[in-house]
Amino acid sequence: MTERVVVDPITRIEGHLRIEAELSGDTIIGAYSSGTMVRGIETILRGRDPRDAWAFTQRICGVCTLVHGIAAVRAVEDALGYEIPANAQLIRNLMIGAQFVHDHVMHFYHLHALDWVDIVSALQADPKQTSALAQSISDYPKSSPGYFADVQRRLKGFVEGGQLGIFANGYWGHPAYRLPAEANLMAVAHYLEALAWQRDAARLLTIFGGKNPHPNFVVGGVTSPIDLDSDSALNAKRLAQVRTIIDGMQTFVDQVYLPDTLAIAGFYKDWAERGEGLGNFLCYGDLPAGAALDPATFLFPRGVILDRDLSRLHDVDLHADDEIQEFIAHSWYDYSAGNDQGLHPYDGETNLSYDARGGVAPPYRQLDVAQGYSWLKSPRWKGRSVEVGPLARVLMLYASGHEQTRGLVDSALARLDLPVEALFSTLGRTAARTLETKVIADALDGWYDALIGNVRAGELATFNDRLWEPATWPREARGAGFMEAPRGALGHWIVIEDGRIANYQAVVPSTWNAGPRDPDGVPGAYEAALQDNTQLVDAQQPLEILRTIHSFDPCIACAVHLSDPHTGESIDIRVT
Amino acid sequence: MTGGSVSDPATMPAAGGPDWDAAKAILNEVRHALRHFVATGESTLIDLRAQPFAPGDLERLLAWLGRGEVEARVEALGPTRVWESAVPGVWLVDHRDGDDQRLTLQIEVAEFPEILRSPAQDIEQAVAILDARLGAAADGGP
Amino acid sequence: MSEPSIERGLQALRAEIDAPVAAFFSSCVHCGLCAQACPFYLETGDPKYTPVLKLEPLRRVWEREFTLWGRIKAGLGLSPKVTDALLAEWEELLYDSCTMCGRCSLVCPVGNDLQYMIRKAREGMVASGHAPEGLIGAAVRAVQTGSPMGLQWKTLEVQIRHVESSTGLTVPVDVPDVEYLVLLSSMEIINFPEYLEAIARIFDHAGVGWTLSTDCFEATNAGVQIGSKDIAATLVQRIVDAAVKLRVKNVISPECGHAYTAVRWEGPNLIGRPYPFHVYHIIEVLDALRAAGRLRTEGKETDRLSLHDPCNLARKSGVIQEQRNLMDLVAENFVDLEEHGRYQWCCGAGGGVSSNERADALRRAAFKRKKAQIEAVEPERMVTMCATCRTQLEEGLEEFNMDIPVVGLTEMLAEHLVEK
Amino acid sequence: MSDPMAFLLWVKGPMFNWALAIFALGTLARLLEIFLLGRRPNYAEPRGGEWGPGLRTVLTRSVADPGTFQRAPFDVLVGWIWHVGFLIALLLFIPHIELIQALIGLGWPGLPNPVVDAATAVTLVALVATLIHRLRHPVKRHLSTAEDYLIWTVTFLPLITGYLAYHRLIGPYPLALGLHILAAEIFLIVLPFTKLTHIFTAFIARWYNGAIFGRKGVQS
Amino acid sequence: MAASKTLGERLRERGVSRRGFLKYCAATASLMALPPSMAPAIAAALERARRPSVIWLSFQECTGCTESLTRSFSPTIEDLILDVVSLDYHHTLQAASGEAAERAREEAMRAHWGEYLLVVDGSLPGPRANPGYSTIAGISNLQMLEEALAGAAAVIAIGTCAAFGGLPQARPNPTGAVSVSDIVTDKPVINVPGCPPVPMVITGVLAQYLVFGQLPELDEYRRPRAFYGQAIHDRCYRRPFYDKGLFAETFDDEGARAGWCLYRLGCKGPSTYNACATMRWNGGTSWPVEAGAPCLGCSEASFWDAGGFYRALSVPAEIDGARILAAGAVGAVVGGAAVALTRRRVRAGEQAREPVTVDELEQRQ
Repeated sequence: MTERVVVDPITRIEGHLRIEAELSGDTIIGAYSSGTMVRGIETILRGRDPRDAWAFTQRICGVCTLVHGIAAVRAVEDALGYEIPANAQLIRNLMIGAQFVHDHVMHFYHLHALDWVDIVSALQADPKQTSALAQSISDYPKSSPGYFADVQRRLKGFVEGGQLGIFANGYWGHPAYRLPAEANLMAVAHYLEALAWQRDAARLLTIFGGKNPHPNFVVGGVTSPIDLDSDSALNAKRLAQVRTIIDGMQTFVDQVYLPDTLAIAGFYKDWAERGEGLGNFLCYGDLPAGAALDPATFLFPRGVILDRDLSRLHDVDLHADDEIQEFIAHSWYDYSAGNDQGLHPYDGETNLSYDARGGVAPPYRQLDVAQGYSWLKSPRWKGRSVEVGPLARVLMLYASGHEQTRGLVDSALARLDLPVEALFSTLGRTAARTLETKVIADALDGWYDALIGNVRAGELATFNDRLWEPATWPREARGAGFMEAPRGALGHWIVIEDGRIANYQAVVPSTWNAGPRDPDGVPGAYEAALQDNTQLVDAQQPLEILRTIHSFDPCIACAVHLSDPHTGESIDIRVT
Repeated sequence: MTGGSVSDPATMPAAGGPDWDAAKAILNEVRHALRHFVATGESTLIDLRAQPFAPGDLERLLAWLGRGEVEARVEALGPTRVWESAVPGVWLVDHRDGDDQRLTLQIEVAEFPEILRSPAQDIEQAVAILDARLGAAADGGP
Repeated sequence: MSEPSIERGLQALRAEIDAPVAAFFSSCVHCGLCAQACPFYLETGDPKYTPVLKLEPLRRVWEREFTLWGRIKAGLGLSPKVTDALLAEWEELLYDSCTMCGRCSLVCPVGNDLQYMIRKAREGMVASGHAPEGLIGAAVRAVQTGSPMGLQWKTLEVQIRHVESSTGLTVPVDVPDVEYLVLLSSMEIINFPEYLEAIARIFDHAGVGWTLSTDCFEATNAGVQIGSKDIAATLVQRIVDAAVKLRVKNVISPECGHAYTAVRWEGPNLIGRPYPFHVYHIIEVLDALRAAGRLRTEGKETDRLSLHDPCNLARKSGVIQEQRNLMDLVAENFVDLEEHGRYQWCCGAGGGVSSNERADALRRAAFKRKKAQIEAVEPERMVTMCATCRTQLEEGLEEFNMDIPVVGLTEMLAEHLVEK
Repeated sequence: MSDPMAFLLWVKGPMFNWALAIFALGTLARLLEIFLLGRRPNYAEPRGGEWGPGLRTVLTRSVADPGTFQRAPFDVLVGWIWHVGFLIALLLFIPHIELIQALIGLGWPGLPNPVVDAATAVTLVALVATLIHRLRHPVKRHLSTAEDYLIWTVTFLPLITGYLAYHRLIGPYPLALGLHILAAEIFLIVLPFTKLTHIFTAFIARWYNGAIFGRKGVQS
Repeated sequence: MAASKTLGERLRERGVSRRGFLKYCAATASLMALPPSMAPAIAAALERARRPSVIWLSFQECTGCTESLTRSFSPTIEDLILDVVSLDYHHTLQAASGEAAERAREEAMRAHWGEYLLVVDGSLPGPRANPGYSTIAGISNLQMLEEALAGAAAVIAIGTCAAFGGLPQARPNPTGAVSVSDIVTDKPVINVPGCPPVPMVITGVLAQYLVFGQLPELDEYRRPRAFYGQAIHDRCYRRPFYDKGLFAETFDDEGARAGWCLYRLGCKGPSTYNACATMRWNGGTSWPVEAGAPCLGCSEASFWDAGGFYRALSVPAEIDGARILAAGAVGAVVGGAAVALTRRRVRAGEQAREPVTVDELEQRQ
């Protein structure tokens, strides 16, 4: 006799995710991940100017707010063979890096921390001891007893006010919360601290892209020109501001994020043994050293790890027909050539088919998991279900011998007294996110210095107008734009005909991770991870499900595909 | 323009040119406010955050207004810095939050800025506060 | 043979419409500037004499029948028809108040050649029976007698004798294979017999071989004036026949404006083929002789002279500098009117107006423009080279009691020839 | 259509295509209507050419002869002023150049906006003066038909709406801009079916005029 | 319930001085784009203001609006959720998940029936669309919105998707997405468009509701005039270059570096009503035009379908060359046909024309 536990909405994520888990006793034996919202962006993109695509795709997600913009301009640039100036690539690297740091910190404190930190417990903490704890793990200056007492007073006033707001109905007091009150108070303080910090960190994207969320990009380079003599361009003052922001990021990562992660992890070492799932990992690689998008120069290497085998890295070809494919066996879509086959994204289709493919009419209690149960597709690499994201990247870095990563991983494992296999877990995933943040935060220096070096040398170009006009394009072109997004490997595939988008497909990190089962019944990464050694202390308060799911940092709006106007499902309602 | 005591014209940014247009409008507003103040004694507040400044415009405006003799710092929900410009009666009030992020930047045309005035309700309680402190001092015994 | 009728008129109008007409009507924006070029409007102040308005019948036919949009409008009843009443009303506008001087064609800002279209519009008027009596009479006489004034060869013969006796020269008649066939106009023969004498003396002086033809001496063309290409063609054919018969190289049009444009520009098209000879106005011939040094003159007129350019000669045929060259040869106190050459003002008599008694009042009114021009320059005598213009000038100046005699240029030239 | 933005998108989108299509259709039809009528052969011995004088007249007829200028200085001056002003606003305003470039791929430098703005203002005044003149001058009043007032209106509307939109005197801007574009579209639609065709045919007419006169050796 | 404490009381409890409170009010006035002289009125109102319950529903959205909210410098997100409002339901920020989250929503609705502020981001599949296109806890967006609406005092539609339909509604609107205003008929709606809205505009609107307890003055799109009263173009520091006719032609030419107007690069500033040019983004750091990016027009309805982002505003949305060419061809055919008829008429006229003879004339005479 199995019991079905439904968690919907999964909160503190981007988008609309539903998890249905089958319990045998207190153990999860089957899990189903469902994206429950669809918009149809790929369909909307058809027929439009490829140069505009970034703005549309960027609105796939406002959290990892730049990744789809970058992937889209890269897809167009790949299709056209469009080279961009070295400065533009460096600025994009800085923006990507800043996005990583910003996104990972926010994920940790604002989306993930409440799975590990009991806010209410913080009220019982002694600010002096909290101060001592904070000072023992970091040099961060905001660590006085008075500081923590202030935070506690504010929290107390808030809780006593009776309106708990966003903290209402948390699983406070759940036995799975194991932090002492002082650590909880420190984490609450840093929750608030990180909210303030992220506002500053976000400014880097604003300087280069005009706003955050949703900064601006342009095919062929970046929008912001460099001119030290101009008030209106990237000048010395602006560049100094960038330096200050990078310093602020690095300080916070070194003195708050990294120490907090290790400190909290120390109380949850049992989570190093559960939540692994697939054991297959995929990276497209990213962050080139030069002007060209050359995988040989990437900070994050490209490759696939299968079955935990770090000794063998498989290469990835984004253009090959038989490598990356998407399946819809359990998705609410139709493929014109049959619903059991996989399609390479160049040939991808997204025909909405909710009712016919097993969608249950709302309001519903339970999905029909035997049929379609998600708006997500199931991407596969050479037929394999793989995990993407920070853990995949850190494993790639580790496996390919990246020195800093090896040092970070080894010292963290040593500090926690855990074997290297501990990486393949919920805890490993969360720790990997922190470690790669440190790698990227430090790498910002190199890109910044290279940019300054170019400017000093009088190399100012930020945009290449050679292929700007669609009249200069071939009649037909196709390209793949890829990047490592904070949540993992992201690819956009574009087919251009007569200067217009003929087909557009995005295969995003959360589709890899959160996708439903494929035609062979092989689960996606979420599903596999939940099925891996997860026991629920209290089925009414499935905190454990949240921990593992949040360790992936879900971004569901990203993951959901779009519809095709050729199907009968398409509805055009316009109210004016 | 606004009077004789502004900074040395040689160091002033050149008037004219598109970058300067927004600042010129502000200076005009300040001039009206000053006249109004002289005529009626009513003060005026101008919120500089709502102006469409070009990059560098604000700096130029502040440089143009210059520094007078008075500066003050108020600690209330983060620092507020107050200084008189080189034009008497024209004050700059820079409200910042605890992270030293600017909340507003105002020009206040007045004898002195409102934020420096002790709140009347606080003064009402002043004697009580002083008594309490005296009492504390007596208890503790210096 | 049917009666003249509205239907025949419309058919005639349809036959006249071509690309220029369509371009012209498409372009008119009713700016009214053509009125400022028309002596009839300027001197009467009546806006109905605005030139482009005189074309309304032709315009309606074009719009209703030659534009898709107009056909739609006509189908919807939004485009008025051309009726017999309309044509009757327009008879005065097309004949009495227009000398086809072409000045409006030269000032229209959009480039409409209004005179070109007036000429075409008159075809429809004739065919529908709306031509003025005076012009009909002239046309009938011209066809039936060879002269619009009914003049006979024998009358001319008397003139010839007179010239021969007074000059001692022989006037060649029906001499074949000479250089020039000289044509005359009836009005010259009657009013200005000096002309023939002048020609005889000059050609003798210059040693030019010429002849008159007993088959055809009349150069004028009442068919062109009334606006009937059939009649005009008949008259032109007579000239061509005479010239061919005598095998002359050139035909000389006399001191008459419309005769020249009729023979020179319309003639070949009326008969549908090019001429086997050239056509010159007498002034052109004289200037060519001057240029060749074949005219030797002595003495110059000393009084203040001015010049009236006939519209047909100057504006409509480009003969402008020639007469000035000749004036310079024989006059030392020559002064041009302010607007002259292609911008000269019409005397008010051309285009058949002088043959149309009904139009007398308008003709005299239109002359006031010329009068004002002459007054501005204050000449002692006027010189011209068109019998119609000369008659109009003489009558008009007399009417206004202006003591300014009018002389023909050819005669004046003849008087200054060096005696052999 | 109560939504100004939807209105703007409509006039910028489908309506623009329709207007342009009707304009192209109408104008081509009109031009063919004219050209294919042809001319009859001319057998008279020419004294001058046709092409040269024709093209010359296309240009020279833009300038009034001195006598006409003296007799009708208002017509000449004001006519010039608003034609030139209209062309400046139409062809030298940067946003219009962008539009033309997008349509036909040809662009050229524009004028600073204040210059275009001043030209537009002068043009508006000149057009109003033209209308008053038309209503008061005996010849023009006599000549004028409803069509003349219609084309005055469709000429005036794009200018006034453009002026109001530029100065943001009516709001919201999408409405103002939409009205301006709509006015321009009405102009385009009306053009082939009214005497606004003179924008094209005047040059044809001038050429014929110059050619007819030129053949006779007269410079017209 | 202690929830009834006013903001003035809460601030004083936190040790905020009267002077600090005055400063807070000055900042609040600035935030709401009100004249600084309004500060005393704001102070008086804030003394009485209570934390309103806010229920925030996220439908077909990207979380960009929430992310934007977190970037607000004044009031900060911390101040907002701790002091200004009681954010009782918000997917991205709330601790609770699943059933517990839904319970929080239901409890808040019950406790504050008729008083809570309903905030929506994202569009939603309309009444005629398949409800399965977007569900939360198995409930369709439409049903959830309608239930929440019943007890709401007012609705704030945050972001262009909620306000105008936004990206999901872009051609061809595959999911039948509609805006909040399309559904709400009997409740006040404030639209706060932008993709996303300027952070401080979101908090400013919430603060305004808190301070004055009523809706701000709205324009015809139900946008607060204080923030959407002027077009980007009218407040743009690059406007003088537009007026001088100085334009950047590409993203890295002399003009781009000198900060010339971006009109030719497709800037939609003239038709876009938003506060970017004055409030700017991320604590006044910059804004798109300052970063060399033409304004996309993201706070306007239908901006996704308003033509290419790099097409100048004056350029038609979609030039249908084929249609125009076809029309031209039809024109040629029609013209040709008309002419063929006409020419026949001319020839017929020539043939039908009867020569006029003198005899006829004479008869008439």
